[in-house]
Parts: sequence; structure tokens; C-alpha cells
Amino acid sequence: MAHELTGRLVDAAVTTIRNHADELTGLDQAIGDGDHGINMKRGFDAIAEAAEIRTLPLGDALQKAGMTLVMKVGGASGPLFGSLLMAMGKAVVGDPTQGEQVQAMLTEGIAAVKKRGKSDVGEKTMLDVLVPVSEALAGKLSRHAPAAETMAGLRAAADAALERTKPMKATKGRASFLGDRSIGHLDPGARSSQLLIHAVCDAVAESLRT
Amino acid sequence: MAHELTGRLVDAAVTTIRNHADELTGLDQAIGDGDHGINMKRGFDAIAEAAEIRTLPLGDALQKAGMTLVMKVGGASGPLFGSLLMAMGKAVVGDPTQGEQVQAMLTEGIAAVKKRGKSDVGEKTMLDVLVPVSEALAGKLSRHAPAAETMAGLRAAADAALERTKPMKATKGRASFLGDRSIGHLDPGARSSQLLIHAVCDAVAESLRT
Amino acid sequence: MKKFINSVDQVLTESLRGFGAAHHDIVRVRMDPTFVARAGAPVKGKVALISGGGSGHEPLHAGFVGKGMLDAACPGQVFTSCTPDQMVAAAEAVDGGSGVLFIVKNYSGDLMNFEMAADMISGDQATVVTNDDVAVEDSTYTTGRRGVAGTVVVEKMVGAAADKGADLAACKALGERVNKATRSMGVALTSCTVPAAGKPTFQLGEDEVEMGVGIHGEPGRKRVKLEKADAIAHTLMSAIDGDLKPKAGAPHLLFVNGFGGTPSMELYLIYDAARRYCEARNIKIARSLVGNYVTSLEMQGCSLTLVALDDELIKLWDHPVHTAALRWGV
Amino acid sequence: MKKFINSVDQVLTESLRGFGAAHHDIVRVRMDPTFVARAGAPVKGKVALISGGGSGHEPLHAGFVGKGMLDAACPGQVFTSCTPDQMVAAAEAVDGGSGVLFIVKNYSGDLMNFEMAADMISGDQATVVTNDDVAVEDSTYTTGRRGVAGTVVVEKMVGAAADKGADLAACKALGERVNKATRSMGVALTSCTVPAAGKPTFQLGEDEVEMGVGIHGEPGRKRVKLEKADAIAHTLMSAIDGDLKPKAGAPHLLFVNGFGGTPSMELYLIYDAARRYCEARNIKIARSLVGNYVTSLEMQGCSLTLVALDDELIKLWDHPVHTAALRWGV
Ligand SMILES: Nc1ncnc2c1ncn2[C@@H]1O[C@H](COP(=O)(O)OP(=O)(O)O)[C@@H](O)[C@H]1O
Ligand SMILES: Nc1ncnc2c1ncn2[C@@H]1O[C@H](COP(=O)(O)OP(=O)(O)O)[C@@H](O)[C@H]1O
Ligand SMILES: [Mg+2]
Ligand SMILES: [Mg+2]
Ligand SMILES: [Mg+2]
Ligand SMILES: [Mg+2]
Repeated sequence: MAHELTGRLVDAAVTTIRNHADELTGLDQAIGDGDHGINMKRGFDAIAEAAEIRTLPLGDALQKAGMTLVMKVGGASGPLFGSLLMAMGKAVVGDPTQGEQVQAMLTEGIAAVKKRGKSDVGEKTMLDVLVPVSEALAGKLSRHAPAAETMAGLRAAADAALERTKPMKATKGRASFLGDRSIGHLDPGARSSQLLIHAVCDAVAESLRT
Repeated sequence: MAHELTGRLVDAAVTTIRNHADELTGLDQAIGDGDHGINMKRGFDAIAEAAEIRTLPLGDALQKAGMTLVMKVGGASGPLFGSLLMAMGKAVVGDPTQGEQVQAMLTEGIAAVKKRGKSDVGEKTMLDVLVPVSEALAGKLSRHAPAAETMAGLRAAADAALERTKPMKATKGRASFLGDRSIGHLDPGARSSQLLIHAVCDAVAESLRT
Repeated sequence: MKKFINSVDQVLTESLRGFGAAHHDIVRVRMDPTFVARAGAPVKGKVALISGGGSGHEPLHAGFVGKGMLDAACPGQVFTSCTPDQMVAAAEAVDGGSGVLFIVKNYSGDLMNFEMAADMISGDQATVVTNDDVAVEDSTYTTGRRGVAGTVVVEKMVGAAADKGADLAACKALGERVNKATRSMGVALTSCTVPAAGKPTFQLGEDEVEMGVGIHGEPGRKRVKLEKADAIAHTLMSAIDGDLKPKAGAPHLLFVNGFGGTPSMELYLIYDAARRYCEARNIKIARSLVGNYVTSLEMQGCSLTLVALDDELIKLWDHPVHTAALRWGV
Repeated sequence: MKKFINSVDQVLTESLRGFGAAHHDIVRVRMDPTFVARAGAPVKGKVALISGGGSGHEPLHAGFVGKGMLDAACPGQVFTSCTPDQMVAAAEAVDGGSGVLFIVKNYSGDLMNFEMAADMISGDQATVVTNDDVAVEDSTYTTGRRGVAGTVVVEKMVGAAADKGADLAACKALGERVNKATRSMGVALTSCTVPAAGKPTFQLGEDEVEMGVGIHGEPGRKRVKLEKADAIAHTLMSAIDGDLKPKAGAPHLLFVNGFGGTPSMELYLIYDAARRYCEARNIKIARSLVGNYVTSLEMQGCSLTLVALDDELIKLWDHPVHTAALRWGV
């Protein structure tokens, strides 16, 4: 059951990154160096190619996928998304479909990103999606919301958080070189994070239905 | 009287080249290297600046103007138009306003161009205007045509000769590198020659009226 | 997109293979993980210098591998920092027993990948981070300034010192000293096109330039109208000058760097303009470098770099160097 | 037109002034008449080598003035042959008593101006005309083939021979021999813009290339669709190959020349493609050169040059050279 979920999650993540690669690159052309979609696609293509990943338990799969990103992507997104997935994978101790477990994984993942990136919320990066989503998850869990509602809530939280990166001024990453000129654009890494949250929520929702 | 004519001729030649420099460059962009107008303008600007030229007898003025072109223009047109004018200037022995004298000057000038360019009529160059004009002059002289008619005839001959360069295939100069692709374009040096013939004819006609 | 390519996936591999074959007397190209090592490396007892980062800036860095400069370069994908495995493999291949100095341009991605590599390497190592681009405000709260053309100067100076036998700590200290003495700023007339993206990174009007552009086609300080070369040189030099605060009469290196698409004729013209700026302000130009050294693919534009020299740095600059792209004294 | 210029009339003067200042250790720039002479010229007893022609092909020719190559270069206006007074002045300045060899690219204008200069010079002199461009049909009834990138190879080889003491006749004979052993052909992805003209010399569609283009943006053999790099290299190499008829297994020089606007990454990629072409046909590549050497302002494109070598030519190629743009062995 967990392995089947791994396959679903891999497929969902790979598909959404492939489908949105050009858009992500376009966002990065505006305030970065125009490679974010190319980078993410190269990384998730490599994850798709590493066929054994989908056969592994989720914790191992995440670690392996994270290492694949680190070794194939480069740039800022390689170490950051790589560290995120590796830390999430390492944090798996129990049933990774349990809400509390997911919460712990996300917390560890975010901590790893902050450490690697020397960054925090409010700097117009992927953290500005990941952290609000994690907080939304905590809220849902504390209210024992049903899974379907939780998934919808996380999606909505990701969408809102992404939008909030637009008026932000970047202080980390390549967009920070722009100073005030970074204002008014979505952050590419925030967009890819939101896409991945959607993909995960959809895959989980799908799993619940079947 | 002769010196006054010198001034008129210089002004007429300089003016027409300046006015048509862009057009000449455009013609050279099509089948050459896009500098003919720039070259001719640089040369005739230098002639205009060398103020003493307009004060000299026509023979000396032509030689000096020719040498100015050689030293300022470069490219193919520098040596060719320079040699043309120098040889014409050297050929002056009598009254340079007499038809036979002009005929002799033109003959020498054309010979100098042929020698310098190792070229002859039919190769899609300035010679394809100069030679027909010289022949037209010979015709008018043999029929003792009045000066005004002669001028009109030379203009017409130059126009017709220029048009005939269009279907020619270049075998000399930079356009020859194009082979068959040179067909269908006016030769830039033929156009500048025709412009100069017009200018000279107009200046002479003007002189006759005043 | 008009480029000489077979497929966007293969650009880097084929280009590096060509580079390796054309300069087999100087370098060896290794693939998977990909790096370019000096022929004959490791050099026993010498500190090994490694640099790396996104491709598209050629000749940086592979063109500076060779005697008197780098021992290895790790080319990432176009405009994308290389990955840790490349750096680890390069370090293993060229470490001559006296440690490895990484020279890294100040970009989040580059730093993070080099940090991850550093975690995986057991031998002695140190890092110098270059950040010479005055187009960007320096601040400890942000990523700070970008590393651009001045990186070549750091690589040259430290390469010479390592060649003369300086140890790892001395090389690191020197690299930091040279970086502190170096300021750059660039301007773009046109955009570049990342092969995999297939379209220009940015759009400029027929009369616009991007002042303070980055070497990845990142936007700079502002978009302004195209001015005369003297005015452009003045804008760049006064930003550099104001930040470096050069000592009157002291020797400097003036470096005009082409971004890849600007002809040599214009680079020397800008050099002439920048030099006149310096002469008018008693900034003495003791050494010069003009050419395409840190490029942004086919971008038209250039950067100016000014380096405050002293006797030691002049000697290091003049020290023999034999690489694909920089060569003298050997 | 987007260029770093102050005024179209001053481009050449300012650029040369910058070149002279940046390379004061190698050259001296003289104005009115304008020429670039090797620092320390004349070299007593050595045959003096002079080349010249239109500007816009930098580093050709001024970038090749220096030890082991040219003694002087005469830069004309952009794409316009220099004038006789420049050549006369240069010859007077660098003739070391053993005569002057003019290296001239085969264009009507260049030939005529050099002929006029020759008429004005009293000392010993000879001329080598280069015509390596196979894009143009060779015929005694026409101007014949153009001299393009191969001119650098002639200048390098003859420069080495003169440096080693060859006399004027030997230098001329060698120049003609190298020219005969050399074939080139180019392709343009974009046009160049002559500063004084202000607009591109030609227009190409987004998917078109000019196959066989000249180094002044002259049209070539034909306009074709942009193909993969391998196919382009194949077209160029097979035209060269078919004309040069290289001896299987004999050593060759493969030279990829950028036209000014093409990034180094693509030039090495084309080198890789051309090299694979050669290897498949047992054309042995003994020496290589890749870079912007004979440019057409900012044109994107490149030319390939193949030179049949022998032991003597390899020695001459490897002979030390110290110029602004080509440097090794010293
Ligand atoms: N220090 C950082 N901390 C968190 N996220 C960062 C940091 N630096 C960059 N990012 C994220 O990475 C994204 C850019 O990734 P990408 O374009 O692939 O790498 P690069 O900037 O090296 O070209 C940014 O949009 C941002 O979300
Ligand atoms: N060998 C030649 N004989 C006669 N005229 C020639 C010859 N070569 C070139 N021309 C003329 O010169 C013109 C080109 O002049 P220009 O563009 O100024 O020089 P370049 O060809 O050196 O750029 C041609 O249009 C042609 O009329
Ligand atoms: Mg990016
Ligand atoms: Mg022309
Ligand atoms: Mg990047
Ligand atoms: Mg010309």
C-alpha cells in the first residue's frame, strides 16, 4: 500500500513538473536566470528514470529522490529540493500516511531547506509556500479534519501562499540581486513548490478513493 | 572661367554623392559588402574639404581630387575612381571645355580604370556606365551636336547603361563572388558613375547658361 | 533560437568533448561526473585550485585550467551551478596532497552545492567566494553581491601563488584579498538565449540597454536608453570607482570583459573610454586585459573591472600562465 | 544599431587607440596614415611582414602583430581595404633591410591598393595573395576565390619562417605553399552591421542561414534552412574536403573560426562535429585552433579551415608567437 503510494506520488510529481517546466522557466526569466523549469525537469526526469524509486517504501524513496535531485539538478533548486526530500525521507519512522507523521516530515524538510539556504519565510522563496502549507496542515490536524478536507485545505493554503510571494521583495536567491525590481513577480521556486503540493494532495486524495 | 567650372563641378559631384550615399550603400549591401556609399562619401567629403582643389585649373584639380580619393577611400572604388580622375586630369592639354578634349580625357580615364581593375565592359562594374557614355560622347561629337543636346545625350546614355548592369552577371569586384546571384541587381559603382555623369552634365549645362 | 547545436541535451557534452580534443596538450575532460582537469594533474605538493559553476560563461572556468591557474573546473548545466558529485570527483582527481581551494562565485546555488561537496570531502580544503559586482547592493541581510568577471583575476592571482608554492591558508587569504581589491559592473545591449529555454532571457527595446546586468542575463540596476560609449563607460566606471575608492597614483588593472556577442573592435573602444576616465582621475592603469573571458552565451555587452594592484599582485599577474584562454610568459 | 560607439567616424581611431594602450608591450599604433607596428620594429635583418585590409575582422590583422607573426598591420575603414599611403608608411617603419612581404587577401580593392603602394615603394618587396574560400568558384576569368580565415595560418607560418631567418623569396614561396594547402568555408546565422551603414548588411529568416558567407557579410553559395550542427559541419567540411583532397593519414590543422557573435561553447561544439567528420574519413588532426580570429563584426556564424601540414609546417605552427591574439611558446 505504501509502495503503491510511492509510485503514485512519483508519477504525480514528475507529471506536474514536466507539464509546467516552460512556465517555471518563464517565471525565472523575469527575476532569475531562466533555468528553474529546466532544472526541475532535469531532476524529476532523473527521478522518473530511476525506476527503483517507485518500488521503495516512501521514506527510502524520498531519500533516494532527494539525492537524485542533488546530483542531477545543480543551481539553488538542486540542493534545496534535494535537502527537502532527503530530510523528509529521513524523518519517516512510522506510517507515512498518518497526518502527524507527514507533519513531522514536513517540519524536518523545511528545517533542512532553511539551514541549507540560510533563509526563512518572507524572503520570496519556496519557503513562503512550504511553511504556510505546513502550518495549514498543523491546523487541520489539530481540528482532526477529515483527509479530503485536509487535502483541499493544503491546496488552498499553497495557492494563497504562492500569491503572497508576488508583492514580496526577494532577499535570498538570485532574485535578491534585483532588489525592488523583484516585487510584482511570483517566485519560481514558490510556484514549483505549490505545484508539488497540489500533485501530492491529488495523489493522496486519489489513493483515498481507491 | 575654367576655375569657376572647377568649383561648380566639385560642388555638383560632392552634392550628388552626399545625397545618394545611403542608396549606394544599400545597393552594395545587396551584392557587395555594404560600404560603397560610405566610401564614396568619405572620398568626396575629403575633396570638398581640400578647398584648394576648387581654385585649381581643371587638369590639376582632377589630379588632386583623384589622389585624394586614392588616399582617403580605400576599397575598390578608391583606386578606381582615383585612377579615373588622375588619368583624366593628366590628359588635359588644351581647353578642357572643348568636346574633343573631354573625349580624350575620358578615354584616358577609362583606360586607367581598365588597367587598374584588370577589367572591361560587360563585367557589371562602373565601366559599364563609363564606356557607353564615352561612346555616346564620340557619337555626339562626330555629329557636331550642340552642347545642350550633348549633355542630354550623355545623361540618357548613362541612364540606359546603368539599367543594363542589372541583368549582367558580375565577373569582377566583390559582386563576382556571388556568381549568378549577382544577376538582377544594379551595380553600385555603375550607379555612382551615372550619378557623377549627371552631376557633370548639369554643371556644364548650368555653366553654358550663365 | 539560432545556434550551432545538435540537441539541447547534448550541447554541454559535445562542446566539452570538442574543448578537450582541441586542447589536449593542456586539459583532460572527464564525464559523469563531468569535470575538466589540468593535464598531468595532480601536481604533487601544490595546492589544487578548483572552480566551477554554470556553463555559458566560457572560457570561464575550463578555459583557465592549466599551469599557473586552475587545476580543475566543474561545468554545470547552462547557467546552473554544478553538482556536488562533480566537485568531489574533481577534488579527488587533482588534490596533490596540499589541499584544495574552491573558488566560488557568490550565488546561492553555487554556494550550496559547494557546501554539500565540502561535506563529502575528507582532505584539506578551503573556499574563496568572489563577489565583485557593484551593480548589486552589498548587504549581510541578503545574498549580497554577485561574483562576475573579477573571478578571473582571483583565479589568475591565486593560481600564480599556488604555482609558486603558497600553502592553502595563504592561497585562501590571497584570494580574499584580491576579491576585496576588485570591482566590476556590466551592461547588456542584447539578451542571451539559454539553449534549453529556446527564447531570449529578456527583451530590450532597440534603443535600450540593461545597466548592471548579471552574467546570466539577470536584470541589473535599471533599464536605460542607449548612450554613447563614453557615457556608458562613465556610468560603469563611476559605480566601480565610487565603491573601490582607488588610491590616486597607485597601480590598477583595467579589465574590459566581453559578454560573448560584442566584437573586439567595440571592446577596445570601451577600453579606450574607460582608460580616459581613469586618466582624468589619476587612476593609474598598470595592467590591462580586453576580451571575452566571462561571457553570457551570445549576449552583446561588456563589463568593466578595476583591480587595485600592488607589487606582489603585479608579480602574480605577470607570472607565467598557460591555459586555453589566458597565456603568457611560458 | 546597438553598438558601443561615440560616433561612426571615430570608431576606428578610438578602438585602435584602445588596442595600442592595452597592448603597449607588443605594438605601437600610428595615426595618419594609420598602421600598427610591432614594438621595437624594424627588426634588423628580418624580412618584414605586413598585412592589411578592411577593419571589422579583429583580431585580424592588428592582433597578429608581434614576435613570430606580423611586423605591421594596416587597418582600413570597416570592410574597406586600407589605402596605399598606410602601406607605404608601414613599410618604411618596419623594413629591417631584408625586404617587405605583403600578405593580401584576394579582393579587388585590397589588391589594387597594395599594387598602388607597391608602385610607390623603392625597397625590396613581394606579395602573397590568400584565397582559401571554397564557397566561391575559382576561375581565372573572375576575381577568383576570397581570402578568409586561412590568412591567419599563412601569417603564422610565414611569420615563424621570417623569425627563423628565411629570406624574402623563401617567405613568399612558403606563403604561397601554405595558401595552396589551405581551404575554408563559412556560414552565417545572423548578419553584421557596418557602423557607418547603421543597419544589417543582410536579412535572414529566423530559420535560415547563409551558407558560404563571406567575411564582409557577402552572400555565399546559398541561403538554406538552419540544420543541426553536425549537418552544417558536414556541408562545410565536405566542400573543403572535396577541394583540398586531403591525404589519408597525413597531419592536418583544423581551425574553427568564430565570426564575432558566436559563443565559444558553440565553436567547440562545431569543432567536435568537424573533428568527427575528419576522423570518419581518416583525416588526421594534428593541430587545432578554435576561436574568434577572423571576424565580421558581431556576425553570428563560423568558418571551418583545413590545412594540410607536413613536418616543416608543424614546426612553423609550433614556433613561438607573441601577439595580442595568438600566443604560445614564449
Ligand atoms: N537561499 C534560498 N533559500 C530558499 N530558497 C531559495 C534560496 N535561493 C533560491 N531559492 C529558491 O530557488 C528558486 C530558484 O531555483 P533555480 O532557478 O532552479 O536555481 P538558480 O537560482 O540557481 O538558477 C527560487 O525561486 C527560490 O524559490
Ligand atoms: N576590377 C574592377 N574593375 C572595375 N570596377 C570595379 C572592379 N572592382 C570593383 N569595381 C567597382 O567598384 C564598386 C564597388 O566599390 P566599393 O564598394 O566602394 O569597394 P569594395 O568592393 O572594395 O567594397 C563595384 O560596384 C564596381 O563598380
Ligand atoms: Mg534559476
Ligand atoms: Mg563595397
Ligand atoms: Mg541557475
Ligand atoms: Mg569594401
